[in-house]
Formats: sequence, C-alpha cells, structure tokens
Amino acid sequence: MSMQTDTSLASLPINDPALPRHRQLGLSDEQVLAALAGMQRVRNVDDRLWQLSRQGKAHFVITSAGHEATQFGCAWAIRAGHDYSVPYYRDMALALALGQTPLDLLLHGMGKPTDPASGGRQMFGHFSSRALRIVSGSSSVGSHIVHAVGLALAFRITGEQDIAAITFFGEGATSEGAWHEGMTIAGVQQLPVVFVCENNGYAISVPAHREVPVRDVATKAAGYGMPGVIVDGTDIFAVYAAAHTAMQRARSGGGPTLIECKLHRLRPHSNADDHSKYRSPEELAALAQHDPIDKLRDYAILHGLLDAVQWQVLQQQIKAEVDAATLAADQVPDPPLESLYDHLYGA
Amino acid sequence: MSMQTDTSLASLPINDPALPRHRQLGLSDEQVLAALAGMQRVRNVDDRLWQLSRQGKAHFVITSAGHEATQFGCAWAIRAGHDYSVPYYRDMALALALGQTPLDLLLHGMGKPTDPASGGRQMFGHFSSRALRIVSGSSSVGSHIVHAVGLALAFRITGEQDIAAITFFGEGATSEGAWHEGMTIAGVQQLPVVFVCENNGYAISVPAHREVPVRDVATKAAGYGMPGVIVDGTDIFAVYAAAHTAMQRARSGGGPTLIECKLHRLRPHSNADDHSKYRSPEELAALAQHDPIDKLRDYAILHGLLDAVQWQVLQQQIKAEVDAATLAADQVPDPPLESLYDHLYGA
Amino acid sequence: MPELTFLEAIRSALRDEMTADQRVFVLGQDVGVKGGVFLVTDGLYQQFGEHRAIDMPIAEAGIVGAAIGAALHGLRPVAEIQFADYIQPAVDQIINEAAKLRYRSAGDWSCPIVVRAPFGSGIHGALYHSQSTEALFTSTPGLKVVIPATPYDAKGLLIAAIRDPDPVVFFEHKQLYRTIRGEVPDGRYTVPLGTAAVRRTGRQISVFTYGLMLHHSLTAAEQVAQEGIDVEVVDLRTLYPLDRETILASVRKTSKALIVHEDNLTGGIGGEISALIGEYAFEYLDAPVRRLASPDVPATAFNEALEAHFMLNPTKIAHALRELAAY
Amino acid sequence: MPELTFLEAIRSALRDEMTADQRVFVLGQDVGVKGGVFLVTDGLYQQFGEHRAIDMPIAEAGIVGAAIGAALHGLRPVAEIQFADYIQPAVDQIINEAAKLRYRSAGDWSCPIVVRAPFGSGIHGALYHSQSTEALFTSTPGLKVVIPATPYDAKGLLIAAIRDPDPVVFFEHKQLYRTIRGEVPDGRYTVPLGTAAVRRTGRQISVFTYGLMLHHSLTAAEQVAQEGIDVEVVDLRTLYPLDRETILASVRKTSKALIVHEDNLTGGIGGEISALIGEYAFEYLDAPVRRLASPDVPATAFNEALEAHFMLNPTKIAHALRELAAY
Ligand SMILES: Cc1ncc(C[n+]2csc(CCOP(=O)(O)OP(=O)(O)O)c2C)c(N)n1
Ligand SMILES: Cc1ncc(C[n+]2csc(CCOP(=O)(O)OP(=O)(O)O)c2C)c(N)n1
Ligand SMILES: [Mg+2]
Ligand SMILES: [Mg+2]
Repeated sequence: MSMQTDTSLASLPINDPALPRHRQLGLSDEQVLAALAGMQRVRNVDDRLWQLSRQGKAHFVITSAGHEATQFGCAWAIRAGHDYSVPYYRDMALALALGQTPLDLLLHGMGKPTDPASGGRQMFGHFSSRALRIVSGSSSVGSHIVHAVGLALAFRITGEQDIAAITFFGEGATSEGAWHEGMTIAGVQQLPVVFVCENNGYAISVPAHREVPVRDVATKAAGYGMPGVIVDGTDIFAVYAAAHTAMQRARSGGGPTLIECKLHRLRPHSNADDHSKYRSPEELAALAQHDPIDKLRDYAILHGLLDAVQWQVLQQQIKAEVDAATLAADQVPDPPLESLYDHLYGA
Repeated sequence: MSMQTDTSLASLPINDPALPRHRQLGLSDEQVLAALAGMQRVRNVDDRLWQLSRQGKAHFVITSAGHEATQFGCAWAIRAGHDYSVPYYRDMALALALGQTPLDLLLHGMGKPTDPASGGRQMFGHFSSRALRIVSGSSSVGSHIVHAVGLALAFRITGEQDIAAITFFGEGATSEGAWHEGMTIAGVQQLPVVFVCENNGYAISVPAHREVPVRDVATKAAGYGMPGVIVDGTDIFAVYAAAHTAMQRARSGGGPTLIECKLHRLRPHSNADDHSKYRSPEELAALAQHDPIDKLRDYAILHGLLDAVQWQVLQQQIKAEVDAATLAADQVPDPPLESLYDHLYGA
Repeated sequence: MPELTFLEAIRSALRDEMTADQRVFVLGQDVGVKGGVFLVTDGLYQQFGEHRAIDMPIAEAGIVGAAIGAALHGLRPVAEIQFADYIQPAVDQIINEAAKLRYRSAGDWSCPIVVRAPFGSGIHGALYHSQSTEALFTSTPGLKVVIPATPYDAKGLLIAAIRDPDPVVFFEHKQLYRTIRGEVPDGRYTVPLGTAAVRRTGRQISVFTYGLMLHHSLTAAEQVAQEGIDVEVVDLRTLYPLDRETILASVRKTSKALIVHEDNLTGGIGGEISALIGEYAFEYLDAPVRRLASPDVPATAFNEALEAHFMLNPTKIAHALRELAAY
Repeated sequence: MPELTFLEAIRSALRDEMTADQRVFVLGQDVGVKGGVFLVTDGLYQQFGEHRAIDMPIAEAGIVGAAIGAALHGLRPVAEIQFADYIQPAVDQIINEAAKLRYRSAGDWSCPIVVRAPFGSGIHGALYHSQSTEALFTSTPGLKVVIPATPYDAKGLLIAAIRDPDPVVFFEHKQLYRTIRGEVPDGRYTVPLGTAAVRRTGRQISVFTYGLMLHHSLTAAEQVAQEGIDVEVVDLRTLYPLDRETILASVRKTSKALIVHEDNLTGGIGGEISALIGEYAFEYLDAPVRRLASPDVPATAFNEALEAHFMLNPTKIAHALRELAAY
C-alpha cells in the first residue's frame, strides 16, 4: 500500500550492477535492438501519417512520439495473445510492439476495409486485435480502464492463474469517474490488473496542474489500496522493470499496481491541434531532449549493440519498409457500401 | 496535503485543557443542551416515522439514528442561510439542526403538499430549504457532491469571501465516479468546500471492505490534494472541531478538506431493509454502545448541564412536541391533483 | 408446472443458467449476501459463492464496465442496476461501449452482457425509485431492450438474453415482482428476443404495450369487451429492435391502434411505434394512432394522491379504448 | 449587419452575454487558454480571465455538476462538452439532476444552465466524433433541447438559452461551424426557445428538420421546385418541447410530411413528430408521414466511402420528396 518511487527488481532474473542495465533485467542484446528498431519504425509510421494527413489520405493522426519507451517497455512485460492489453489512442507504439505491423497501422490510419482494428470504421488510434488480445476501445477518455478490470475479474471467476490485464491512459483520464470506479473495483477485490498512466503533462491543451490535483498521479494509488510507482517514461528499462514487477505481482495474486510513467508528448495532441497556442517556444524547444528513441539509441551505441553506421542503415531500411507498407495500404480499395450494415448483431 | 488523524484546534477560540471539552471549543452550556435536545428530538421523529410506516402513513423511512452527533457537530460549524449545505438522505438530524422543524420533517415523511423540501414530491430523506441554503438532492448516491463543488466555484467567480459549501455522503458514495470528479475539481482549484463522509461501515448490506478499497476513507484525500481527517463521528465535539477547522480553512481561502466521521448505523438502512440478514446478532447487540445521544447525555450529566430528572422531563416534552407535530402533519389535506404539473419550467 | 411469481421466475432463470453454464455470473449492489434489495438474487451467493454472486461498490459505470470486460474474455455477466433510475451513470458504458463493441471492431470482439434493472412506479418510490428509463436505450443500434410482462416470459426472455451474443438491457417492472404469478416450467427454455406476443386477439383496436401496462390493458380490454368493443392486445416484449411484423399485421387487421406505456408520453417508445404504423399501415388506418402514457413530468410524486393521478390504470385505458372505438 | 460564420455567431453570443452579465461564465475542457478544440470560446479567457473561462479536467459529470452548483447560487454557467459523443457521462447530471431540480423542490430551487456540445458527422470523425445524441434528452420533462441551424439563430437562441430559467442542452452541428455564414446583429438579441421557423413556404409537402439537415433540405427543396414540387421547410430549432402548433399548422396546409434528421432513424425525434402528426393531423394527411434519417448503425464510419454512404445529402432528400409527391 506504500508508494514506491524506486521499483523493486526482486522478481527480475539478474541483479549484477556490473552488467549493462538491460542484462541486469534479463534482456538480451537482440531484444534491445528489436525495441530500438520498433520504436524507430513506429516513429516513421507517425511521420508518415502526418504526411498522409496533409495529402488528405489519413484524416486523423494522433501521435505516440515521446511515448515509445513507455509502450515498448511495457510490451516486454506483456505476453501478447495471453495477457490482455487495453490501450488508448496514444498507444500506437504499443500496438506495434505487441505484434501489429506498419501495414496494419497504415490500413487503420487510412480507413481501409482490411484495417485489422476496425475494418475502417474507427478513426486512427483505436488499436485492436483479438488474436493479440488487444481490446478495442472507444474514443471516450477513461471509459476503457474498467474493461481491463472486468477482464481481471473474469480471471478471478474462472480461476485462471498466471494471467493479467494491463491498461493504458493519460493523466487526463484519471479525472474521469469511470477511471475511479475501475480503480476502486480493482482495489476492493485486489484483481490481477496493472494500470499504466502515460503522464505527458497535458490533456490536449490543459496542463496537468489544471486537471490533476496532485503532483504525481501515482499518489492517487493510495486511495485504492494499491501501490503507486513513478518511473521515467522515457527510460525503457525503468519502465520495463516496473511493468514486469507489476505484471508478475498481478499474475501471482498480489493485486493491482498503478504505474505512472512521466514523459513528454513531442508533437501536438493530434493533427487538429496547434500546441504553440499553449506551450511556450522554450518549452517546445526543450522537447527534443526528451526523445526516448535518442535515449535508447545512445544507450545501444554506448554498449556496442550497434554503431552509427548501422543505425543509419537501420533507419533507411525502416523507411523503405514503411514506404512499401504505405503503397500497399494505399492500393486497398474501399469496402462495398453495404458492409456499412455488417456486424451490428451476432448470430 | 498530509493526513491528520488529530485535528488542529488552532482556529478555535479557547484552548485550556482544564475546561470541559465544550468550553475549550468555545461552546456554551446552552448550545450543548440545545444539541442534546435536538438530537433527542430527531430521534423521536425517527421513531415516529417507523411507527407511521407501519400504519401506512409514511411510505419510506431512512434513519439517521447513530449519525446525530456528526450531523449536529457539523451544524455548529455551518452558518445556515449563509453557507450552503448539500446533504444526503441520511441527514435528517442535520436538517433539523440547521433549522427545519419536526413538523417540516413529518410533512416531508408523509408526502404532504406543505412539505417544505419538495411539496410532497420526493420520498422522505430529500431535505431542502432555499432559505436555509440546504440544497435539494436526488436519490442518486454520490451525484450531489459536485453541486457543493459548483457552489464553491461560484464563490470563487463572484469573489465572495468568508463563505463555504459543505456536503455529506456515506462511505459507499465515495465509489461513485461523480464523487471522484467533484473531489478532483475541488482539489485542482482548491475551492472552499468541505466534504463530510459519514462512514457507517455499510452501503445498505455491503460492508465497507467490499466497497471501499482502503481502511480509512480519509486516505482518499491524498489523491485530491487536500487533507483527510478522521474523527469519531459519535463524538459531537470531535466532529465540531474538525468541521469548524475545515470550514474556517475553506472560508479563508485555504482550500477543501475531507472529513471522515466513523460511526454506526443503529437501524436498518431503511424500512425496506432487514439488517439481520447481513449483520450478526453480536454486531447488532453491540450497536447500543455507539449511540451518540447516550454519549452526549452522559457528558451533559457529568458536567452538570442537566440531571437525570431534567433529562426525563426533556424527553417527555420532546415526545409531546413530536406528537403534536404528527397530528398537525396528518391533518394536512392532499394537494390538488393539477398541482402535479406545477413547477416544471420557470417563467 | 409450478406457479411462480414474476420475481421467482427471474430468480429461477438466473439459478438455472448459472447451474448449467459456468460462464454465467451476477454482479451488482447488494446482490450477494442480501440477495438484492428486491431479493431477486436471493440464495445465489449461498449456492454459487462470492465469485459468482458479486457484491459491488456503488459504481454503476464500474459494474457495467466490469461486466463488459468479463464478457470480452468469454463470460456471461448479468449485471444488476438497483433501480432503473440509477442506470444513468452507466449509460456511457452501455451505449458507447457495450452496444458498439462488435460494430467498432468489425466483428472481432463481441459483448454478451445483460443489464437488469427494476423500473416503474406504484410502490411509493417517488421521483427516483419509479422512473421508466427505457427511452434512453431505444435509439441505440447494437443494443437490445427487453421488458417482460409475465413470469413465463420473464424466465424465458432472461435466459435468451443471457445466451444472446449481444448486450441486452432487461427492465423488470417492480410492481409485477410479487403481484403476478403464473406457470413457469422447471427447466431451461427460451423465449426469443425481438418477437412480440398477441395476448388477446380482437378485431377492432390493437393495443401495443409492455410490462405492467400489459396487465392493465388486458383488464381494460375485458371491461370494454362487455360493451362490445373487441380489442387485440399485443405485448411488445422487446422494445429494440421492435417486432415490426407483428405490430403491422395487428393494426392492418384492426385498423385502429392505441399505444400504452408508463414512460412519459413525449419521447417514449410510443412515438416510434406510432411512426411505424403511420408509415407502413397508413392505408389501413381508420383513426389516428393514439398514445396513452404517463404525463410529461419527471416521474410519480411521493404523495399518494398525486401518485395515483400520475399512474395509468385500467380505467384510463378503457376510457381511451372507448374514445378510439367511437372515432 | 456583419456577416459571421455559425461559429463566430456562437462566440459572439458568449462574449456579448459575458460582457453584459457578470453571472455568465464558460467552463469545459480546453475552453480557456486554447479557446476550445473548435475555437468557439477563443479569446474569452484573454478577455474575461481564468475565473470566467475555466479549463476543466476531463470529467463531464463534474463539469455539468459544477455548473449546476454554480447555478444554484445564481450564476449562469455555460458548460461545453467537447463532443456530443462524450455527453453520456453527464447524462445523469443533466437528466436526473438539472432537469428535475425545480420540480423536485416544488419551485424552491432552479437550475439555469446551458450545456453546449458540437454534434454530427461530416468531418471524418467516425464512430465517436460524429454522433447525434439528442435523442438521449428529448424525453426529459424539465429540460429544453435546442439545435440552431443559422448564424442568426445560433446567437439568438444561445442568448435565450443562457437567460432561460431552466437547463438547456444546446447542440451545434460541427459541419456548420465554418461552412455557413450569415448576417448577425452586433448587439444582444434573443430568438425564443420552443418556436420553430418556416424557412421556405410551400404547399405540397412539409419538411421538418434541424441543424445541418435544414440546409440540405432547402437545397433539395430548390431541386424539386424545378420539377414543380412545392415544398415547405420547417426548422424545428427546439426539439424539446416541440413547437406543435407550427408543425401541425404546416402539415394541415400541405397534407404531406417528411421528417429529416441525421440521428439514427429508429428512436430519433422523427418518431415523436410523426406520432404528433398522425394523432393531431390525421384527417389532413394525404400520404404516410415519411422519415428520412441516418441508418440504424452506431454512427458514421471513418472510411470515406462508407461515411458518404451513411450521410444524408440533398440528393437523398430530393429523392424522398419526389416519392412523397408521387404518392
Ligand atoms: C469522455 C471524453 N471527454 C473528452 C474527450 C476529448 N479528448 C480527447 S483526448 C483528450 C485529452 C486526454 O488527455 P490525457 O488523458 O492526458 O491523454 P494524452 O492525450 O495526453 O495522452 C480529451 C479531453 C474524449 N475523447 N472523451
Ligand atoms: C446511483 C445510485 N446507486 C444505487 C443506489 C441505491 N442505494 C441507495 S442508498 C445505497 C447505499 C449507500 O451507502 P452509503 O453511501 O455508505 O450511505 P449510508 O446509507 O450507509 O449512509 C444504495 C446502494 C442509489 N440510490 N443511487
Ligand atoms: Mg496527457
Ligand atoms: Mg454507509
């Protein structure tokens, strides 16, 4: 029930301070490189969507830029297709990290019938895949948290062990009544669910101090009978450690955890937003220092996982990949008009 | 922002440990006797309503038995007609303490057109008086808290000083989303509002540990950027001290406070409830020890404010008063049927 | 066949389904140890344990939302909202979440939940324990809204709702709970959702109604029958989607229609039914389609005289039938 | 008179009322510094300060509830819900609290709040940024529901709503914000709530509509006029309570009615209007009352082709008018 600002790594495999951080956490070099590539890949898709929106081909973009380390760090702690993930619109990087492809994301962003998330029905940002156990969400802020709680309740009812649900949301969502009700039920019943707050300091234009009554969202955990953990959300290893611990705690009957990942939204809220109206030029200029991709790249280079040339090559490969995916997505024809009426009721 | 389990009395007038508690708090003997009489009066109305319900004359009874010290203690801290009170159905004693009469309450309980709370429209338990600034509520648990917050917001907007809103609710209400949203807004804006939780350990039949994820509701305050205070809700002086401090704090721009009053519901939830189904015989037998009227009577006798004979006389007087009020209420005729359509819209 | 009250029929549906299907569970305020404030779930906690008869905090969005989550994993939750008046905080979860899950995921996910709620007046519940709130849900594609009127249907429709692959809001008129008895089979059976039932055949006027008002309408039909007015009474049972065929077939036969509901007149389901008839049975109509409903005030008052004045009853319905017959 | 867009007209109503009446303030998500996601409240924060253009947390029940509380103290709050799709969490506060405050206190209290929300499709908003949610509110006695269609009305109706002694839900079609311009007086004026406006007089068919659909209906009316079909177009403006007199007078004149709304067909306000006509203008009708509305699916899809297929447009309306004319 106490608030931890430092995460216990007791449940993580290796604990030798001489090792690089990823090895301490039991992560292989390949895993780190795959995450770095994945983060770069999703950033490319992000860039591409903004381009496509200017071309009138993607009508809505909601960035995950700045949130990638948090989402990839959590993904390491999730067994996709087994544990359930209940994301929000900011979680493009999570969707990719859990197994969706750039093509999947672009089909979604371009509203194509083969969009695996919604068959072209939902605006971009509503990631979903039953196979990966990524739960379909609405756009209503805060309304999905309780679905993760309900999933955890289901595990309790069926008696399933070694499974957990994890849900993601912004700090703004923590003001919603439905969020509170989900937290309350999870706390009362000590359910196997992990709550991840991606605190980027803004709810669209409203700064945290006008929407969150406490400095740290993690403080709220105390009212729900669960630990609250604060991590640097631009540090993939810190996030992984916290998420892994929390997921293991949940899976082994230890109850829920609230993890607050502090990070920065590097771009406007969406393509409909102009953040210069509410963020000062200084604040905007400083954002570049908080890019989690730069951070992980520097780490990888420092520890010899790749060199600057390899990084260049990787970036080009990824760009080519995303180019190809864009082309493929763009060629998908519109759905038949009668499909508007499909999937309203089941059989 | 810290949780206080002991209330600072710094803002209360006298602080001499040699004096009886009420004098330390600046309360006169008369005030104590008036509260004792008031508590006994409302208990009598309570008894009477249960009787009337068996006679088919009052269709709904919701008791305040066990909650009287909390409600009278808070009433001392409220300037009725100036500060706003936003009560819930359990607050019959508060309504009386703020200025409503047994006749008012009986008219309300019997659904008479002269019922000052609702003109016979609402079930018993929906206390209201614009003159006394007691705000009309619905039966929806938790939905009224935010009205107190809105009132406090109004004082902020108009720039009114030295005024506060105070709202009351059970521990069960603290699970509702609307409660959370009200607390959040109050915390963000540090509004002049006091939240009083009358924690009787049950939401109808559901015990606190199945509906509140923490031992003390006051713990929840930490997530809203306000102090949480725990008091013995059967101790009128402890309640007054906490409420007075919180109201003064609010009135002077110090922001909101959550006060948790721990107490016991001495009777079933309502006349529709049978609490022996979910409370053990031992638990039910032990309830008598927590009667706040006994407690205040013993205090008054101990400090020579009245003697046993005077107490007998007072009880009889009150009974006669309530008898007379019952008779008066019973004689009020039903409203004209067309009045059903009145007050739907204003002019 | 045993005679059960309406309430016992509902309980029996729950018990039978929970016995036969491990995926079924109930959750809500006071539904566990106490067995519900109306005792609908009485005994389920004792029989199935605290994990399948779950006492929940006062958090309607949380209750329905948790049901949604559990359904996503394949369970069959039956959530109770203590009174239909308190379903409002869950409207977002029901309308924006449950009802849209299948559609928004193009069929990848689905949401087979049931949300039960007692509704209606007549037990001195005043403004907030008497409301008819079905109109909040009868404009939501993806949802089904069911309101039984007989014990047999209450059981059969509830079992059908539990087995239905999509979300169902299931309103139970609280005045029926203990006042109506009827034969209810012991085993599990279903009454199909989406189909109305002709409760009384007649040639002159069709009455379309549901819930408590079915019983008042049948009484009224008997009253006017003695005066030679031959009334057909249709129990709608499912309000969304409506059984258009049965409605239109009836009115094409009788050529006059009276819609009776306890919900407020304006904005109630009566408008939709009247519109359907006006659009698809226009040529058959011999009189305006009439609606008889509660007056457009928030709900029934606590005062007994006002309560009686507010509520529909067989006399008021008979009066409307006579007027329509005379048209 | 200056020409303003629909959006500018709304902003001008807010600015003028806030200037003239200290009791008026706005609150909602992003309404302060940013001036709202559509920029409706742009500049109010700068002009009136943070206490009268209040950025709020993401808490719709809290926003409306706080507005209610402030109104109890005599203020005139104008709450913004960022999209009509997100009004659901506030349904309880609007329906169970605001709309019932006067009635439940027998007139002792009142609740003069306005809840503004942009609604409707056509900006690629897909399932959750396109909904028409007015049907949630058109069965609630004590409430008023207003939907303007022209800049002049948008300003006049909003000022009337602010001054109204009772709660008003005020929906603004987001596609009108920047596409429609019109003359709007500089000063303060009101357009009365509860009255419809005949936008085009005609003798053969009455169209009843509101919001964006008014404009599509007018275009369609011009199209069919060239074919000799003479259409009257009525802008309802207030959906609750409806202006029965204007509706009935129009249809008694034309004897045919088409109701057009963007909300889903089933359960939309169209049913209520059709029922009113069927009940009170029965003898005048020469054809079934027709409804043209969005299909009964959750809302418009993101895919452009499906979006276009979902939405009503002048062509579809003209088609329905031709069919009705030929009846
Ligand atoms: C119920 C609801 N209210 C309002 C909105 C509009 N809205 C969309 S995103 C957003 C801000 C969310 O902020 P936060 O939760 O901090 O997440 P972030 O976007 O910063 O990642 C708002 C207000 C919405 N989608 N749903
Ligand atoms: C929104 C809502 N949900 C459910 C109810 C039914 N209900 C009435 S009182 C109550 C229990 C409230 O418990 P608590 O808040 O602890 O107050 P207490 O009655 O114990 O004083 C419940 C569940 C209601 N009135 N409103
Ligand atoms: Mg944020
Ligand atoms: Mg309680």
